Amino acid sequence: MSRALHLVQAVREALDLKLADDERVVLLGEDIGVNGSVFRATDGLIAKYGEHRVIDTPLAESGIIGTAIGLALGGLIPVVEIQFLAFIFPGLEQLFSHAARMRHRTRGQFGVPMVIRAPYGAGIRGPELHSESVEALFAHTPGLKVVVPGDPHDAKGLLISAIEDPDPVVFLEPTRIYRAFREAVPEGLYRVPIGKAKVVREGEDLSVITWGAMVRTALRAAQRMEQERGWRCEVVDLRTLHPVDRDAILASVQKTGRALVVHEAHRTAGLGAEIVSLINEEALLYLQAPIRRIAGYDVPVPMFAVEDDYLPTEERICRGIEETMQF
Amino acid sequence: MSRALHLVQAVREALDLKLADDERVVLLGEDIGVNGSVFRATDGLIAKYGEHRVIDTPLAESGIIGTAIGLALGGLIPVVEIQFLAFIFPGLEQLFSHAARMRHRTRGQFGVPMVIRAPYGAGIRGPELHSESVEALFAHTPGLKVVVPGDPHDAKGLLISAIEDPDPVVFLEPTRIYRAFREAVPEGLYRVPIGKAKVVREGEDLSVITWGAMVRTALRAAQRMEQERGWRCEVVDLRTLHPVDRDAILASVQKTGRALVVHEAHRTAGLGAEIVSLINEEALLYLQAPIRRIAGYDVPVPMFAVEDDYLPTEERICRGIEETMQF
Amino acid sequence: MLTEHGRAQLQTQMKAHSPRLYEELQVLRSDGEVTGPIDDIPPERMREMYRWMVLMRGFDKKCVTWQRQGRIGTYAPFEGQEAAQVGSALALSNSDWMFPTYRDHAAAMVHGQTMANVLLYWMGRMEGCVSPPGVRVLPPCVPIATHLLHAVGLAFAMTLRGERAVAIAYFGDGATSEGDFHEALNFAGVFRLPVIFLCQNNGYAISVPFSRQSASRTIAQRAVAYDIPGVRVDGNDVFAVHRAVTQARERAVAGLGPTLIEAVTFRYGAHTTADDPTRYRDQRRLSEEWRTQRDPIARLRLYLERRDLWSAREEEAWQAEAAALVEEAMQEAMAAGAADPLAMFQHVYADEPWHLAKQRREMLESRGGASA
Amino acid sequence: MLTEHGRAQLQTQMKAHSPRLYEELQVLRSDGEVTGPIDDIPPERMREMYRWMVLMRGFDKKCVTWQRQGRIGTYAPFEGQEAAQVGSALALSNSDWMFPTYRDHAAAMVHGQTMANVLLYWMGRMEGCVSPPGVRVLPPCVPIATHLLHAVGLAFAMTLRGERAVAIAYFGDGATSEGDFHEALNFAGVFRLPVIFLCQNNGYAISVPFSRQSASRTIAQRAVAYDIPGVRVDGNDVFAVHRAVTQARERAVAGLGPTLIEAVTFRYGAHTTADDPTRYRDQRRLSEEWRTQRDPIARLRLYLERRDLWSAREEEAWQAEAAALVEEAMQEAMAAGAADPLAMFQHVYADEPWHLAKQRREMLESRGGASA
Ligand SMILES: Cc1ncc(C[n+]2csc(CCOP(=O)(O)OP(=O)(O)O)c2C)c(N)n1
Ligand SMILES: Cc1ncc(C[n+]2csc(CCOP(=O)(O)OP(=O)(O)O)c2C)c(N)n1
Ligand SMILES: [Mg+2]
Ligand SMILES: [Mg+2]
Repeated sequence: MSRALHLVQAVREALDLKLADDERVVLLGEDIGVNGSVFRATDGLIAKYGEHRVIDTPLAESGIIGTAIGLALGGLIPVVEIQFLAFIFPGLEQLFSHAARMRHRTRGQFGVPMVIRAPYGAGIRGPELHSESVEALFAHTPGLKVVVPGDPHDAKGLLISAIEDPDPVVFLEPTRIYRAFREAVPEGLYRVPIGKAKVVREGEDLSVITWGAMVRTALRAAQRMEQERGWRCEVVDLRTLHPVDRDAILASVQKTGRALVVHEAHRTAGLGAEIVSLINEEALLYLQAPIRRIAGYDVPVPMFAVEDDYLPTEERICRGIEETMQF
Repeated sequence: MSRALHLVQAVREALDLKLADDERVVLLGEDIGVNGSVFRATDGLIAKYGEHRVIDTPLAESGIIGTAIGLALGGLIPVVEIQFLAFIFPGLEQLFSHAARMRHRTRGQFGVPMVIRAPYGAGIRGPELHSESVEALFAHTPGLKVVVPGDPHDAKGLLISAIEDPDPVVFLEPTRIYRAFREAVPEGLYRVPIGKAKVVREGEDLSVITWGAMVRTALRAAQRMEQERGWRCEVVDLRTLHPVDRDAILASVQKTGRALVVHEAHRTAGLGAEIVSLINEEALLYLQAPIRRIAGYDVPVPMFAVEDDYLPTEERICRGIEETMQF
Repeated sequence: MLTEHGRAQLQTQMKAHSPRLYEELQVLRSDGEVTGPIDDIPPERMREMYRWMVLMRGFDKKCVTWQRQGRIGTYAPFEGQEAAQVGSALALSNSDWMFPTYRDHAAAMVHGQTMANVLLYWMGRMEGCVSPPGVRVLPPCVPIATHLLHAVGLAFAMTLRGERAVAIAYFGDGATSEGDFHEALNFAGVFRLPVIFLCQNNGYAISVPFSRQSASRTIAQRAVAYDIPGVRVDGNDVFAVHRAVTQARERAVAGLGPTLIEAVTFRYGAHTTADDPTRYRDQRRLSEEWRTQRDPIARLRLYLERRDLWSAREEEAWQAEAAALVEEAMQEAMAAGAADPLAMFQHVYADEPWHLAKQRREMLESRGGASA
Repeated sequence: MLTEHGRAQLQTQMKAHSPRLYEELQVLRSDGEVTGPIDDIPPERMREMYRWMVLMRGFDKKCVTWQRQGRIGTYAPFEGQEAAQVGSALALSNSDWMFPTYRDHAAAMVHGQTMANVLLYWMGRMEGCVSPPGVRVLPPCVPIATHLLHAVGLAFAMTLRGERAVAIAYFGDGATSEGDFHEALNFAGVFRLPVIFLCQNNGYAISVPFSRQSASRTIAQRAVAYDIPGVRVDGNDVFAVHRAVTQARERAVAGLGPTLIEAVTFRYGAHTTADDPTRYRDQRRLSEEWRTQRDPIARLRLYLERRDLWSAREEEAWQAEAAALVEEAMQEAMAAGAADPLAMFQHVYADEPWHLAKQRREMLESRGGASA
């Protein structure tokens, strides 16, 4: 059985089911208890599982992540909510210096199974620092996994996988598509595997590699290019940003010979560069054109009056496709 | 007049000269006063300029960077020392959310002219977390500049430029070459421009693009390849990691048609990926082989018993050159 | 199990914390009666306080309406906290530097920020972060507690240069849980800097009540950890707030270092217009209680009225004036026209590097403009 | 200028902090005389304390020598701090979790970490981070103050599961300036967790003296900020430390929450073997003073001797035993053989992802091995 759910509802359902399924799972974060989190991702869970499973914490992100590490060392499975991604910055030391390194330095003696969920990305007219997209920071940190769902179905299945993963997973939830559309989501527990990309649109002419809220924008651009130009673009939703699904990326590019990477994070040293490099290293001879990156500009994410201009638009993606096709 | 100085002495001299030259310059950090900093980079400066110019702070990196932002807003030019690069993690929020964004959000009303110096990198048998190389984090942050000197001459000239720069500069000092060799360093104030790379070895067959302590390793590999194979590798010391010297990179690669990027940071989402992508985008047709990245492995920098195996070695660089030349 | 000795020792320790630290200083009672010295505030100043509070409340209410109408974006209201903000800001000198949060626009405007800029800010315009020439107000700080350190640094700069002024940082009760709060107070204490840490304890950090936020009964007592003075005042008592800040300022400019002030108050409304307070508190009852029993404006009116410093006619004029000023500010903000997307490429650095020039051209082209 | 009123108020406030909080609890004086109750420590326990301290000092001195000889890397000595570490660790139960820093290997070894592992750690070997099965000791924490939060989380986990044990975090005076210190104490207070925060105030954070580190006269008084008990003890008095930790532990397992303990002590030597203390303090004089007037081992010997619990012959035997154990540990560490570089690819994740498998093969090939 499945019902049409928003992405944020799918997230909530995954949390609900894992709280019921595994008593080691605890949630912690700011305003996740009685308030049900600012986006309602934990709505009703405190009533159902009590304040020992759904823990409202003081306002201190290093405190939250550090405490979660201790909880994990103590045999629990903490699922942390950071209210908006940029507010993870005060907790980066805990993440980089401890969560990511504990298993390695203790030679497997202590793992830190935990999930850090954070709403992220621009496009919802949020205040300053409510729209950042800094996934590259985590992908550059060995020991972390980075997951971004692009639709409600994957949100639920990936989050369940993340909670069951023995290693720390940074789970980024694109606010722009929290309630942008509904999709059929199966009831009950199911897993979408970490490390596997998904081809959301098949095509032979060009591969658009993207994730998160950009998947929808890329799909629209691909449709338009097919209508206007007859080019069939494949759209790959990466879903796991680290470690990436090398095989899926290479398979697509070897088929199409052309690629475009689309992400809303800043372009320079963004994750797009890693994907370009991977293709360069492993499939250079298949390439018929340079791989362009359509990304957020290298400016601080501006305040919301112009955030839509900061974000990659359908227009920009189409231009990128045209340039790549006509190279 | 110039004397042979170690890199760390060149750093100290730049600080000394700017303290004398501009009374707005103040240094702050842990153990930089009476102790002269753990690597002696500020040796004797408190005696010369007093504790109002050379400020020993409490042990709190967010405190240090946040205070420095306030000092800069108040018209001073703070030069912060972070004792080892990984200890900047607790201060990343101040750097990312404020230092990097202040000019932009206030539309130029408030700049934050400051320098954050940090010894970095592996190879000196340091304890855990004394050997990280996370320059990519800063390069991904609009509003920051990132500078890494590869030799004593540049260390002095670049640091002077950084202190005179109106924007926040992250200035990374490779500990491995702090005292590895001496080089002629001119007396007095001089500038090495930020944003300009340096060709440290000319060649026609392949471009090795690198920075910091890896410049020396790359040079040795290039020499060996010339001796053993007769290949002439050009070695480009990037010096500024953000914004990179696009023209220098492209000029070299357009000449050689082959490139290798060498850095000691982790490979995935490291800055090497950005350089590969830049070349891919702007000079793909010149390429005769994929650009390989010889980088630190994607593992937490291990403890020192095996750190030399973590770092790119002359051996690994030579293999990379061979594979690229024989592609 | 606790040993006998252990229990006794613990009790002594708990008592050792002076009750003084938990006392809430009050001058102006809710019924308009005065219970402490107020000689330092001349009558004209009191009327000024009143007018400012009336204006600020008018502004705040209007913003909530405008947000509903979609004329501005998500907005953080401060209704109920006017005394804390106006009373403190009026105790400052022009040479003092102010570091407000997203909820402190009343304080910012008293200190010289324009109403139009505040509106622009909430319209998602970067222009709203700018303050008029000579006005020492930093833009609203969003990441909690981080700006306390900026105030510390600015106070440090003034000290190093021999300027006699202070830096004041505004923040909430939730902010006292962040590490930066601790680091800031410690730095200010170690270097004896002229900083005023002004906490508006409105009892909630979004949904989290103070009892859950903090392990301490008060915020003022946290000053003990730094051997600096901590003061707890009735934050809805504009005289008490004004006096606490005046005294803290005196100490600061006299070189005696920082002060932590806890102003106990309450926000009548939601955390922001995106928040629904009924989810986490008995909003109607609490809000009504504070409004009717502890309102900062009402009590000052009672006081002024009894001393013939207030009249219904004046009130009407002031209310009208407030409405006009607020409307005018909106006109001014709207006059800024549509936001220019290309402006996002400005001021990333003092000079534009090659990659931004290139990206700027890309935007221009993708918008159908000519390459510049 | 400060008004009359302002000055008076300030003075009252400063006095309000109870002097009790600044008192240093002591049981065993430097001259070996006892000034407080010690009934809780049986004679055999006292001799055990002594033997541990002798062993630890022997280990520490040997490590400094080995570092000079290049047999181990940079090393952080704890000589002078034996009572704080041994006294506290002996007050714990096996079920308690310990979170040490880079200077707390004495505490770690008392709690069950092996000497060989400690040596491996300082030889730059990741194996040194592992503790024997069942031993609840985390690896040394390098980034200052971060592990206080891990202790909080572990205590939280125990509380949630109904386990009756504590988590203890060791840290230095410098650590109390970091934001994580504050966040940890606040969390522990809010959730009333069974955590012992054990600060060894050795007066210096590398070169920075405590007076410059902190705005407060003591560390214990910082407990006031969280309404939790704070205790200041003579950290070179093994009885006092033991008692403070025992009581804190009792409170914790009784569900009464965390305790902050400040153990005042001194490191005789350098911060690490890479440090030169003569640069920042009168090292010879200070070190001599503490050694001759406040040594933790000497005073316990005096006490034991007077009660016939010590003899020169036994001392000799213990010293010899210590030397042998330390030498044995080095043999054991050396038996680990050369470090395997390929091991760095293990345990990055529970399962090896494709990119690490590939990088591992690259390393193997570049070392001339066959691809695996
Ligand atoms: C570092 C950080 N974490 C989380 C947030 C999200 N957030 C915004 S306001 C707020 C509550 C602040 O409460 P308080 O300090 O009491 O101030 P108030 O809003 O009550 O004025 C939170 C959690 C943030 N802005 N910054
Ligand atoms: C976050 C962080 N900043 C800086 C350092 C470098 N560092 C190592 S030990 C030390 C001093 C610590 O002093 P204290 O807490 O008093 O402990 P002690 O060494 O005296 O035992 C410093 C600054 C670090 N390890 N971590
Ligand atoms: Mg509040
Ligand atoms: Mg110390």
